[in-house]
Amino acid sequence: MKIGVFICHCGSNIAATVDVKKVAETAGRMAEVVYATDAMYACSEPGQQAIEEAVKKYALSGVVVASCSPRMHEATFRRTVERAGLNRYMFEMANIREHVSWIGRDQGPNTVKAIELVRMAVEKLRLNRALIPRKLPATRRALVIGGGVAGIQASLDCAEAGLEVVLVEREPSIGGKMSKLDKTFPTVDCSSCILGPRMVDVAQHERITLYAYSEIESVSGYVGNFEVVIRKKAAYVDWDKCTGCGLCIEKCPSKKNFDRFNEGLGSAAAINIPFPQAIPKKAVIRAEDCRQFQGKKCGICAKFCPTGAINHEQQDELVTIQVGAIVAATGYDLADWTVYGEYGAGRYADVITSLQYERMLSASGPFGGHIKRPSNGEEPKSVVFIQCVASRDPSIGRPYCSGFCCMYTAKQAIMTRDHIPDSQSYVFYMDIRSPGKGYDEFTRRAQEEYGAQYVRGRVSQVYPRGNKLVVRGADTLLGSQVEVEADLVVLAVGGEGSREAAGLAEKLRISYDSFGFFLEGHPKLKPVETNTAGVFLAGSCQGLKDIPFSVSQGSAAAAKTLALLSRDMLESDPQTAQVDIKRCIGCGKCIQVCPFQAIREADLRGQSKAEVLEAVCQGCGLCNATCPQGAIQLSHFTDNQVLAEVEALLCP
Amino acid sequence: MEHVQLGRGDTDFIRAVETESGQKVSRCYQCGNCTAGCPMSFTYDFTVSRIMRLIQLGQKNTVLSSKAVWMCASCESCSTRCPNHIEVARILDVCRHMSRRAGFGGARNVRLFADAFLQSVRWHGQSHELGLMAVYKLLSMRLFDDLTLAPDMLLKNKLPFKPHRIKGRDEVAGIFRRYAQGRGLHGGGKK
Amino acid sequence: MSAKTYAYYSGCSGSGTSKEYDLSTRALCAALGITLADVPDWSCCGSTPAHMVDHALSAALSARNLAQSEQLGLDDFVTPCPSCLKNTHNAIEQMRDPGFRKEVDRLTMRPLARKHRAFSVLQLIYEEVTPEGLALKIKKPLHGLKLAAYYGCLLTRPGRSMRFDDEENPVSMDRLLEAAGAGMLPFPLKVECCGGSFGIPRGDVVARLSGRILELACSMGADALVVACPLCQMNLDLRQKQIRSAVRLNFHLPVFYYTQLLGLALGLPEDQILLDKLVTDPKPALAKIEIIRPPDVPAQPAKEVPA
Amino acid sequence: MSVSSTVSGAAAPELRIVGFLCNWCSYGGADTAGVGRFIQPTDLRIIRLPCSGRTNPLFIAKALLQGADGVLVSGCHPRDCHYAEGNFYARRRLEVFKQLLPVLGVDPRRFEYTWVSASEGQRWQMVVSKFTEQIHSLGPARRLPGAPELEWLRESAG
Amino acid sequence: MAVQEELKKIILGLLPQVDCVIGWGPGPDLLCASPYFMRRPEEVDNFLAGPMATQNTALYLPEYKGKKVALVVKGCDSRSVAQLLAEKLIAREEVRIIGFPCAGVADMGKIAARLAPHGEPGEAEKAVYGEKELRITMAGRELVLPLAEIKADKCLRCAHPNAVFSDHFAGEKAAGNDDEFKDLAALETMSLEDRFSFWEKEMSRCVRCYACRNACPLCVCRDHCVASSRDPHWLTQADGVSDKLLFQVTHALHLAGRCTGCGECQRACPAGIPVLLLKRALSRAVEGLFGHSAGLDPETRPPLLTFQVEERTIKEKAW
Repeated sequence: MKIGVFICHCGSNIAATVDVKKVAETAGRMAEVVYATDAMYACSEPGQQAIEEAVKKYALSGVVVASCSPRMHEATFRRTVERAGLNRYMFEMANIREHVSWIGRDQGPNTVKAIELVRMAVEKLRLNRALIPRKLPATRRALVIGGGVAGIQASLDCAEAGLEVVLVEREPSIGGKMSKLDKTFPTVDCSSCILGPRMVDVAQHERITLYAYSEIESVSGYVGNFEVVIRKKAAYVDWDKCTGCGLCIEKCPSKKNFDRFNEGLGSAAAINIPFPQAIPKKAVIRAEDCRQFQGKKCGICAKFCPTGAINHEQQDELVTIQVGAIVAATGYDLADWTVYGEYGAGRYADVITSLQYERMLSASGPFGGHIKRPSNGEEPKSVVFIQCVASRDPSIGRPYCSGFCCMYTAKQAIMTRDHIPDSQSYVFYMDIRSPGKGYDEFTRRAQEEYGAQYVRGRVSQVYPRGNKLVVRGADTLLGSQVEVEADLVVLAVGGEGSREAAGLAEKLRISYDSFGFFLEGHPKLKPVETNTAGVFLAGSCQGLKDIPFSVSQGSAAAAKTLALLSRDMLESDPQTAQVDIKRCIGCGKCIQVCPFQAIREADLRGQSKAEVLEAVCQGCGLCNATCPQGAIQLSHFTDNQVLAEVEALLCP
Repeated sequence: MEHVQLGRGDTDFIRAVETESGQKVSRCYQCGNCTAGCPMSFTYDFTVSRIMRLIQLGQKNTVLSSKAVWMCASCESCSTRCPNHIEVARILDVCRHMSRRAGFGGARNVRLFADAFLQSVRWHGQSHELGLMAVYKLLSMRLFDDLTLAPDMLLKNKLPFKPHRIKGRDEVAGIFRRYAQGRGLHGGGKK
Repeated sequence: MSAKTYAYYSGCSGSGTSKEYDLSTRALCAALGITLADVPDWSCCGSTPAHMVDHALSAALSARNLAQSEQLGLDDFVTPCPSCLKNTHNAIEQMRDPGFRKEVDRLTMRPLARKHRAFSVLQLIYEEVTPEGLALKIKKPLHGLKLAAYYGCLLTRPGRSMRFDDEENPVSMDRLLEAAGAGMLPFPLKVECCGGSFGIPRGDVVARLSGRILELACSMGADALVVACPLCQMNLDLRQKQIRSAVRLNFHLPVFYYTQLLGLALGLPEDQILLDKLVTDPKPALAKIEIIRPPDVPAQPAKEVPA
Repeated sequence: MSVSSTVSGAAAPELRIVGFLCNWCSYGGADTAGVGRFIQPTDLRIIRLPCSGRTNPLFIAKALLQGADGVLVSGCHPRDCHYAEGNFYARRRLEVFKQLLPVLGVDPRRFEYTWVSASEGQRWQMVVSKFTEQIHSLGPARRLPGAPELEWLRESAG
Repeated sequence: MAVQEELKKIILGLLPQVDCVIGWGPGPDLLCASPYFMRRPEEVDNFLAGPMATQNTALYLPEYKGKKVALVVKGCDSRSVAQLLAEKLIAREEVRIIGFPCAGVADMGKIAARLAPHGEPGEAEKAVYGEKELRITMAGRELVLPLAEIKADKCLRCAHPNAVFSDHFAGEKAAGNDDEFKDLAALETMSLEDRFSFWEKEMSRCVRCYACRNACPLCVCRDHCVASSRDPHWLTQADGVSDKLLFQVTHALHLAGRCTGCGECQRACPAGIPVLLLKRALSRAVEGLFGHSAGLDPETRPPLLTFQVEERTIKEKAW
């Protein structure tokens, strides 16, 4: 092997505390090194050109660059050596900036350390092998999970670009949280007026197949070739026949049920269409509310249905589809605010959540757009908003800022004065977080034009006195306790990942955090990708977001999906596990531990052997560390390559 | 209040409060929940959250000479509702210990009552309410407060005239003695 | 029900201002089959003043009582008084820190040998007897009586340390009294502070804080308050007259210990529950108890209670 | 005496500390520490692995029996593994391995494993500083016959 | 011996159903048996069971994969079988297990030491294992060795003298002892420094014959051992203690959570190196951390091939 070594000065970033020349000089004497030099900026265009020229001039078969972190520029230099005609894996990096020059002040030890890191890289490179990505065909169809605004956007963008899209929504209608909102900030335009047309587009698009009231049963396969089983939950209504006329709802005798869409304000019939603009506009029977299913004689809906769509015998149905990429857009749920005993833990009717307030404000909501106290139906004159409920509260395990509550609270304070001109709103806040176009101005308007009284401090207790609620808080700017008698208290409850997110993440094999949010591939550079190839994220399932941000992410995830499926064949990362068939004794330990089910048992002339599904293998190397005889090796990180690095340090 | 020189805060004081209370004061983000729920706030010169802020800035003298640290009733509202799980009441306790050790007056009557109470325990092993009241009244010169209660209490036979003296009162007195002796050696809480 | 014996610590007020609490607790426990053994020659826990002065001193005073309880060979230490409970509890918790324990041992010169647990008599009855078990033993149900249970600030808070009932909305006393037939009001100020030990040095504080509690209970139509803390009882009952004049409101609200009312419902005699020790006259409230007689039992002659 | 002392003069002689870091979290954490210029002792040499689950305890055994004075393994925090489960397996295997060391006569403090995320630059600085201090307090490890000596670097550093 | 005869009956009954029955038969000398493979009824006559039946019959099982075999097992042998089953290295339907109460096997080293003044074990003219003692006639003299004094160490601490599971069982179940890891405790009375020197000295005798590995019933790599492979290349061929000890650590780590403590590695070592100790250390660690003892349940997943999200027993370093 002929190795070339390039030691980067990185201007003075490295050269100030590492004797770069000496490192290069020493590297020149290392095994199989035929050329070693230093470079001012190895990653600059002349720097890369110099590497390319050296490869050709000295007929190098491998290159070591000692510069910054491989997490920074490994990809850059791999492309460089590839341009020079080498396989991109015939390249190693020694990190002498982040791990040497930036963390040590003395040139002496720094230089020794740099030399050793270069030696380790050289020793590893000597064992590197050319790796060639495998090509695999891809299904040009995308699955979008979740029909909120992010999922709708992703579906429409993909479909517009010519991709087949399957959209799965667990609720009877798409629309998500946005469909429950009355107005949107900071423009105060009507939520359903701007979302409605998009929902209709989904329903009418020839390339979008919508499975509403459905869930993901299982996911198998890998990027380009996922196989997904969808469970269509029994609606007990034949949707092909249902016209959405609503006669059944009118006639249903079981009317006093929990109204999910209206967040428990008002009540719903056992057979229901959640809201007038629902897509699809089809009825669903909730078995737990239906008299027929409770063993009572009923069947009134069936009797009145003009199309004979009611079917109490309907069963869940499983549908299997093939897709090439998956966008998860499962949104969020409100955190459990009933843990707050000091706010009544749900015991006081006039303490409600912000989402309930949205339904109250909505003209299509249970109160017809009138603000009323749930306890007695009176119009409240004094409304207290408490922000940061289940947000920024480590004591209940919700340390993060939910991000959108400051803005929707300002909107709700504005709407309150709009609905009830002689009302007074009080907003208890800790900080106002309003970094968005027109956002801060909006919170000012709430105060200046709509007279909302903002009080800087948390609320310690809410309790009833007479038919009022006493709210005891602090005004920390004033340095005093404050008390206000409220008719209605609205809690700006923060969000958390959808309660079903963890289960879905397990099926998709993507990571999630303790709050139920999916983990993106990189917090800055891969915000809509995951570490499972072919699975992308959009909207609040990755972390809480407002509408414009969710829509942007929907488009971003669509762009990623389109880029992935723009080719007929996909390349897979060749840094995967490889089985040495001769050495494998078929003990199956690797199969047991593989987190991705990327290894299976295969029969080789009557003997059982491990077989790696290269497209599924993510290259973690757990199997490699598990196999006692080392018959399964992770390419580019084989035992011998790691041992070479260890020995480079310990043995001359 | 004097203007505060930010760079001149007493960091030893911050550290001492943290070690003796076992709490991390930098966790306080000034939401004001402690203040909001504090039943004694109306008697304070600084609200609880301001005391926390003063500690964060190392304002030792202001904190230790404040009325607030003496008027806290240890009701635990602040600790219970602190979103950051800070045992605020314990921090106030610790400040009171420091205030006493450093010889700040604090709320005189509160301090005198505590002294009288402990004196009673020291003498008898148990607290003797009537004797305690007498001592407190002498110390505080508030001879006629609560006199209206006496008839009720006497009528209901709730105030034994003679203190109950336990057998182990020497042992209890020993605890106080060793405490007084060792006071220079330890900080009252965790070392 | 467990046949266990518990080390019982009545606390100083039990032999003075809250004699009725101590006696009714003992009588109630006996009637419910709970065996209490007095901690021999116990001393004061130091109450709030001790931990206002120093945590190690406070813990040492409690540790001495735990050491005394070891003479009984018992690990479970119960007390009716929340303030004593809090100090004992804190002592046990803080002594998990070896440095702190060493200092306490230096003060007491009696290192503890056993692993102690401390809890309130209320917790004991609630968890061991349970409201269901209690209901079976009720002889004179408290039907017709509308009560507000007031727990005080120390009994359940903070929840992460006291580990009993709900820290914001405790229900144990409510459930027990309901089992005894009383009607319980959803009293929102269950855990608000009454002013505690500030009664003597700062009567104004108590007037304001206890006043708010009395006022709300009255406005909700309570016949009486029920408490589990000697200090609360003293502030709310003994000082009620002072409070009335301070807040210029005219309420007469008897303040019972829950043990007295449960004792009454179990049919315990007056000399065991000592209702006459209450300063605010309880008779108008007690008169509201509707006597529902089983049809086949002839009515008892009224007026048994000696005046 | 190691070479670094001859180069740097005053500082304590460097000891041989090997780090096995997962690419996604801890290696990133070490990078973050570098970007933040969090000064650290220079003894540690980092080997980059994809995942802490790739760490065969035998890499550590090999290092410790053949001349390393200390070995540090660091991965993603439990639940945050890039590969979902790798660090869970690593935790068990590394803990079991650590308990073997005293039986071999190797001070178990010569090997530690921990979790550092890509954002925890300061934590990384703290871990490296404390671990290096720990190894220095234990001094150079005894070498077995057949294990290489450390004089060789003198030549290369010239 | 009644048990031996009962076992023979069971073996005879099973022979028609299986390809082979593995037990023990006459060995190289009178004191020690050899593994014995019975296929025909007449071979059953020479079957032996008792203190001389030291070898672990499970060693041969993986080779018989695909065939039906019956195995006579001591308690320790049965644990190896259970472990092989737990790892799905053999199929349950292919093995029949014949258990019996094991009273412990003899340690040839201990016997040799007792006989040393009189001669070599091979020179024994007659040897009879009784209930409590071994009677050896050598050079015309009868020597009586109490069994308790010549029993293998592993038998003195054996918790499972009976097969942990079996299809057939001969005789009455025997009582076991508690294993308190006293052997490790003894090692641990030494300082760390001395332990290091101890291994240095012990391993210097190693001749790299790999008899330890070959005797291990759970060493499933067999012909593919990393000790002799170039890719991966873990060990050099250099004759240094460090490579020799690294091999022992390798073997021990490969067995972590799997080793049943049958002790065949140590028995097989011609240099008398206490190689079992390292495996015992790992067994103790695994037992302490995960409450797992290998080879007790054919259904349990080995603890290092699984995990828990919260490991309550692992106390991580607090930095």
